[in-house]
Amino acid sequence: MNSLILLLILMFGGALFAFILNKFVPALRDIFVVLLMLGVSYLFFSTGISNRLNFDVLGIHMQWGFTSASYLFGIIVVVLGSLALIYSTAYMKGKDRLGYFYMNFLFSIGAMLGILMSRDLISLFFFWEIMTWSSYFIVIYSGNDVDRRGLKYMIFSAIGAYSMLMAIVIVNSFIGSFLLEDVFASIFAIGSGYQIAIAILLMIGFGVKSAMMPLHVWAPRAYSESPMSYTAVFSGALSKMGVFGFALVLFNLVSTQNWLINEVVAWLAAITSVLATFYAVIQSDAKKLLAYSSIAQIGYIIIGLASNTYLGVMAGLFLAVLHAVFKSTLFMAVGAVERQVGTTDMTKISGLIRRMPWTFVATLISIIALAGLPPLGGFVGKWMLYEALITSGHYYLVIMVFLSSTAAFLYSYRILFGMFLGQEEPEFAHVKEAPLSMLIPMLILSGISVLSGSHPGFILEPIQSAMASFGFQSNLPHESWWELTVLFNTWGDKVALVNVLTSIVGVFLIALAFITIKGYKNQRYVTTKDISSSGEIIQPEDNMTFQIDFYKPFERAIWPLLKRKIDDYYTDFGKGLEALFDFVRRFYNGNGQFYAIYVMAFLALLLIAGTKYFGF
Amino acid sequence: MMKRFFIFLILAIVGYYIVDVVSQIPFGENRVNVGDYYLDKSPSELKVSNTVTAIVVNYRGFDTLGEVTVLFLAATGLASIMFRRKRKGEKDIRAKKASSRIIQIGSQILFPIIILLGAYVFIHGHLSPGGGFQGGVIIATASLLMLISYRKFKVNHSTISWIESIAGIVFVLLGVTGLILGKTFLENFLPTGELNNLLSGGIIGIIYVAVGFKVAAELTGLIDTLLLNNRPEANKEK
Amino acid sequence: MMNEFLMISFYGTAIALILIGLYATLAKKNLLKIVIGLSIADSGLNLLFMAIGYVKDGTAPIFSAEVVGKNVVMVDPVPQALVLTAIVIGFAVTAVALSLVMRLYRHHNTAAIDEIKNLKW
Amino acid sequence: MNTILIQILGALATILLAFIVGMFYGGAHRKVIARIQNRVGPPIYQNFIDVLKLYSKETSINHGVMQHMGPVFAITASITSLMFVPILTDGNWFSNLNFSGDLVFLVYMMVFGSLGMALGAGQTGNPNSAIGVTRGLSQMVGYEIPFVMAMVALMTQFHTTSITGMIAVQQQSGTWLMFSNPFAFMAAIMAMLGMFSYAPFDIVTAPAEVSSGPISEFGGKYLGMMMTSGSIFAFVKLALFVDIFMGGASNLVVLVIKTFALYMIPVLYGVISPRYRTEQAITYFWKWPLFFGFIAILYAAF
Amino acid sequence: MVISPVQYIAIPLIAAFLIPLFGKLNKELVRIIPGLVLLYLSYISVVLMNQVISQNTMIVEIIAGWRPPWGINLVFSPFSGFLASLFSMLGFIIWMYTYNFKREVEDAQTEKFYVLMMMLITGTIGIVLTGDIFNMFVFLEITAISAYSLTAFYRERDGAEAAFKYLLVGSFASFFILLAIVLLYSQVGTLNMADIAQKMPDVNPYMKGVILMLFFVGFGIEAEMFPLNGWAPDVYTQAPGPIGAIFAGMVVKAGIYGLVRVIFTLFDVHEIFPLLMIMGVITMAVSEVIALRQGKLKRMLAYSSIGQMGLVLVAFGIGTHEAVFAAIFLMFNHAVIKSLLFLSGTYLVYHSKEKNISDLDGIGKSLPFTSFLFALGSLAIVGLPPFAGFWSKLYILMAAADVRLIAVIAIILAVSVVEIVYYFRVLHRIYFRERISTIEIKIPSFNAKISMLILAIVIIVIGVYPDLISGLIERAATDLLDKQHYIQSVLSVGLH
Repeated sequence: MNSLILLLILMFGGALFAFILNKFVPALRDIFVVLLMLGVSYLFFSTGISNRLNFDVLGIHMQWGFTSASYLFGIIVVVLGSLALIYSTAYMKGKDRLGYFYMNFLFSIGAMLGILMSRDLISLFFFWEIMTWSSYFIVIYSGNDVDRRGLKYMIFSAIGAYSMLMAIVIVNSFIGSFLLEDVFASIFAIGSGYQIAIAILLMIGFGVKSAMMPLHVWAPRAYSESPMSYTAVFSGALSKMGVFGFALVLFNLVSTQNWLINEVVAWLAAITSVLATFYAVIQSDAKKLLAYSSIAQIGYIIIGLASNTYLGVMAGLFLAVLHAVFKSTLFMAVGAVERQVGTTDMTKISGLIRRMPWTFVATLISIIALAGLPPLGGFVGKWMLYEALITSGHYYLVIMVFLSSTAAFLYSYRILFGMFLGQEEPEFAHVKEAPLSMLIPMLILSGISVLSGSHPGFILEPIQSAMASFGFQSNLPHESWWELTVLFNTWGDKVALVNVLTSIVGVFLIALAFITIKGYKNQRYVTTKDISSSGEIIQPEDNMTFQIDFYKPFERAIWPLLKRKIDDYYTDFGKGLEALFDFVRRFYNGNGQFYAIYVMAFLALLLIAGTKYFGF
Repeated sequence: MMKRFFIFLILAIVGYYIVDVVSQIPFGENRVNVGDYYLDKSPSELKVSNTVTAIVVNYRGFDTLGEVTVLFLAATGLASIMFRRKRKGEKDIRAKKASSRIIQIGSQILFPIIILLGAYVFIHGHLSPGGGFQGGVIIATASLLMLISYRKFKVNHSTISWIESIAGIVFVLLGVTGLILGKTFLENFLPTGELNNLLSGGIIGIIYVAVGFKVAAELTGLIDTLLLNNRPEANKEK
Repeated sequence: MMNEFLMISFYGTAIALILIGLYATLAKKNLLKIVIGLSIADSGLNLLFMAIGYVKDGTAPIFSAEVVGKNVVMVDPVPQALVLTAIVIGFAVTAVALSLVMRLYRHHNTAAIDEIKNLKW
Repeated sequence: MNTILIQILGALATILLAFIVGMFYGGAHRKVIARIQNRVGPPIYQNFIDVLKLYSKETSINHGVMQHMGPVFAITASITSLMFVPILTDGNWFSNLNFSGDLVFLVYMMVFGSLGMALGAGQTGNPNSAIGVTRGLSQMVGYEIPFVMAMVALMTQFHTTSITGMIAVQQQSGTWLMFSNPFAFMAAIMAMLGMFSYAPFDIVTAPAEVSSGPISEFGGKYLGMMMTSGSIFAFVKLALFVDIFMGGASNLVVLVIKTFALYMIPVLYGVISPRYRTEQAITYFWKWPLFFGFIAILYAAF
Repeated sequence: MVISPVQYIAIPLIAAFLIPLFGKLNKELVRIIPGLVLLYLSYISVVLMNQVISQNTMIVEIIAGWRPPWGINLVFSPFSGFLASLFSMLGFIIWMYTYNFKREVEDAQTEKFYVLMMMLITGTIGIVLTGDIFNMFVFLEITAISAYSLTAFYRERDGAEAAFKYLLVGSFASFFILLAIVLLYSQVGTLNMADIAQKMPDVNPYMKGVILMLFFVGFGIEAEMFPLNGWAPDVYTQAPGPIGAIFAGMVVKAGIYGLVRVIFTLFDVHEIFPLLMIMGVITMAVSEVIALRQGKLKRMLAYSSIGQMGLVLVAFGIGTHEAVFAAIFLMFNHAVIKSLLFLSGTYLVYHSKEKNISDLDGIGKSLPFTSFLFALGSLAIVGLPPFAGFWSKLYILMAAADVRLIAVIAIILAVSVVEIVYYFRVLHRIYFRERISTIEIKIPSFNAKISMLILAIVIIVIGVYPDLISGLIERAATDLLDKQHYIQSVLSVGLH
């Protein structure tokens, strides 16, 4: 059997089996899902990209197989999927409806692999929808406020998916084939109006999943209220499917004459990243904060792709990979806090650093990567992005990105401070470090973040081959991945990552030694209640925690932007629609005679119209 | 008022078109159609003098089977719609008070005659105007007469359903027999006899007799059901 | 002349019946009247069909002993057969309708159709 | 082998230079303000005394490992930034690592320090520290944007993102960039006012109210390190501005003159201005500086 | 006895007449006989379908020995045969569901219920099989009368009201159809559909137009076209649950069959296609929109069903081969899926008086199996892969795209979003609310579970492997569009 089919059968069959297993032998469930996922990962890595599978369904020719581009995203999916499943064995312990959870979890991972292996639009859409509803079922897993939150996700996904479907059928009507290669080959032969319409419709579809403004309103709550072990995949891998789709559209379906599309997409993404960052800054729930942050980060990725330059695309893809890594670490860390403490509301928790040190380390590393500070991987991506934008003349775009990523420092600090730093309140004294099966995935992912900062080659190598499939030929000196440490922009300016790392680490170690060697042993720890307070003595019950209205001044400064959320417009629109629908409903007024009159009136109309217009 | 005017308007439009269309149909002309074939074949091949009967029972016998079914369903449906749990000690009462003596005796006299007439009509359906439906309806009027004359005239629903079922089964089985004999459904498999003879037309006569019984039984049952439930005190039921 | 008179009277009556029936069905409030209207419209239709099947100077399509062998004009038998079916069907529908009217009357204590509106929207 | 040794020596010399110059400028700052306010003020070398005193102190308490690491982060950031800024245009002595990083990198590296300091401040649990940090970060969002706009304008104008590249441009054309693109210079200078966090943008430390903001819980070596880091940073910023806008410096004397001239701008501006609240500061930076930056980019691009 | 299409009619009729007799022998026989009959019909469906497909012909059966156009004939073509098979198999599944349904109803009523139910199914099969236009009318009436009676079956509901509305509008339908037949007969002098089709070009266009409009309205009522469908939601709501499934699965389909047979085969006027499509779009949009605002489960399902029928009309209105294929596929899918929804939904609101959606709160815990199947049906009906509904929707869209009906595509998709909203709202209530209502819960009987499970399996299997059935549908579409072949096959039968 073809390993592609085997892959899907394993995933989907395994998902169903997990559901059944949970009914009868719940003890084996966790082991089963983890082993299944590891097996699938193995299968995935052994599949390779040359494998092609052709078949016909309903007279539609379909093709499956990985390309180097989809393989790159596939790596994200399987790695994150495996780690998140390992994580969730501990995270989900003791919750109910686990069969339901794992089934949909595996379904969505399977569907993502399906999307990636689709070489035709129909199977792409097919798996896309499976991914949508399976993720939707996990989004509503927690069960509170399902009607608003879940529906919002579903409505927007449906709008996206259906505009995609519309584009797909229109493409087919012109080209007569759903195969991606055929579509790519002949898309520019069709009228440019349709061409643009198709691109826009497809991008609406992918834009919803990647939570681009103004289609993002589902995302914050969907991300924040799913179980964190899934959100790690959701934000890390699932939203990348939208990115993958954007890549397909931007590089293959938008002709270079239509530079305006690229421009518009990039600006939308930029606005997304700025606004989402601002929203993130004013959140006080760690999960929501990260959710908005995800939206913002995907904005960067899409800006990179839309810049349509070699460096920009590379930056976009690199950030996509890296975002998957650090954002899922962060979600996992927040999940760990949630599990150990019971809440992620940062106005309620503080000072966990000494209780959960390893979680803090993972968070810190990921935050540094997220903020794009050297010497971690985030910086590499950001640097490439900026250079790409500057050298390709997107001056104002780069300002937007800068604004967004500078403001990102605010929430980066917020999340570190909110959960781990600050006053160590006695109520958290009993909190313990998260179990090992939760820590290990986080630390592994943190390790990737660290390594990618100085030796990004192991990510850039697959990205380069992916880009080759998009038509971007590599201009980096081709060496082994560990030698790929110096990045150039098109003007020849460079950054030498190893030098950066050496200098930072060197100075850091010297300074640390300087401050530590003499006297650190004699230092003693004092509680955070013992602080300078203008002479007053702080009692244990005094609230010295500063968490509420953390960034109030900033909030005041950006007030005009927050006055009315995009969400509200949708709500108003929905309400208007419902009123209209209620009006339509009055047509069926309950009186049977009226129905008969409708019939006669319709007949009369038809007779008039029929003789007048239908040419009888 | 608005509504009424609107209805007038609609009916005027529809009426205009119906008139317009119908007036284009030439009246009284002999058009070439399937009817000619029936007029041609019915006396010669089927030996049935009443062509309408030949059409109803043979050429378009399938319609008639459907028609019988419709009646059967109407009876069944009606019974199901009117079905009501009987209260304890409740008796079947149809009219508030008994009819006058004159009516009672008159009905008694007329009853057998009407039944006889009905039977004649459906037995001679293939020879003269009339047939199973007509005969059946005539017989049903006889029972209607009795039902309105006598307070306690009882229609035995069990008998009626026996008659109904057997007559219906006879009809279908006659059709299926044709099928079994290698012909088509409802095809005549009996000798056709002589034109204008009582024993002519093959299965047509038998079918019409069955139809007659069936219609009579169904209509009787139908009327009875409607009357049975039409009691003033039943109105209070909610 | 005679033929035209017949045509106008047959067709006219039939269409008039149809329209009267339809009007009653659409405009009358009483359930029973509505049912009656349906019946009238049906009758009009049946009459129309019969009229369409008429052949000038035709006799009934029965080959009785007097007719056999002679060259007589007969009316089209098909409409007659079909009308027979249509009548029976109309009867059946009327019966069901009446039973429904009875049940509605019992349930709602009214026979006005615009007051029976439990099901709407 | 030899080059590495020279480089390390050079680096050390740079650090020393930055430290000394930064410290003196700090003293000069205090002196200038005192003179304007008609006070005598501390001696110009007062900061040296302070630092020496702090370093010689023994720290006996901390609130956790991040408080320990915070100053280290800060000084790492400042020294590393310094490493990537060309101090003198000629000679190999102070070039350090500037070939391996460019302006974008430098901008990020400079943020690193404030984040480290913020982490350290956070661990102490003092609400004043956290308040200071939030103010500082918020304000940073304000001034960073016009600054970056100025940088982008220059980068696009001269098609280089490296500092050495910019110096080379100035040397070739003979005009300073502050004249080639005055709008960018305006934007950058106004942003620089914020960068130094002197009055009127000193709400971060808000000396009068919140007991010195982020560093309120630090003492001893920690505070000394913070001060060192601050001094070096001041020098880094000044050197950077000199490199970019004022054609760099061919020897130390020119460097000192140029940097001191530049340094006096925020100092003097602060003396004459009342303090802004945080949101006022942000909106200040997002008005005129942003406008200048905008124009600068337009000017550069077309 | 050779298996022939007439058995579709004859066998149930015998059974229907026999049931009252057997009812006197044994009460259980009343319940079992319809099942046996429908099982037999399913069996002959398989045999006949196999014959039709493998020999690439259509079976034309003469009744009463007179070949067309003089006698009545049954046409088991790929299209009508497909629908007849669908109806009989679905009928069997629904019978299985009803077997233990409402045991507390009196025996006398049970007997009538089963007779009427079986005849309802037979009527719909008759409509699709017959080759004679007047015969179709008769079968329509059989269907209608059983439907009226079944709608008013429960005394404690407002069934009579719904039935009366249905009867009123339904009488208009039969009136118009009969009028159309009368006028048609006056023009072509025949009632056989193939013969009519052959002679149709000679009819003057004005006459043709009026007749077609009458047919359009008449069958439009049965097909639940927009301004004509006032009766439909009430009927779906008030009829017993499984009967609702039959309505959605078969009766409407038969109405649509009549409509398209008349339009495609009898008249073959392409000018009507836009009208069909516009009406379909309006029907779909209006009813889905209303469904969104429903508070009652069955009424919501009813409007949803009407909406889907609108979609079918759209597809037929596009009129290309691909579109017809899609339409038939959708008819199949809708029959299966909506039946599943009605069957499972019935148990979800079994004892609820008002059948409010709010009564479903938290029922997922009490009725896990039924709720699950309902959820599955909901996912399928809105066209989410990998369920059956997806492919038909896809094909409709493809067909619409091929003729560049972009606006229609947009409307269909927008309406699908609405559909998603209201179905998912119900699912939310089922699974994510706390149960507060005190209404007693009825656990489905074993046979009901099996029947629902079969439907669910069909949905999934067709969804994953649509080619299982696409061959049949492909042939059916070809058959519907190939008017000449139909005429030839029917009129040449029995010539030698």
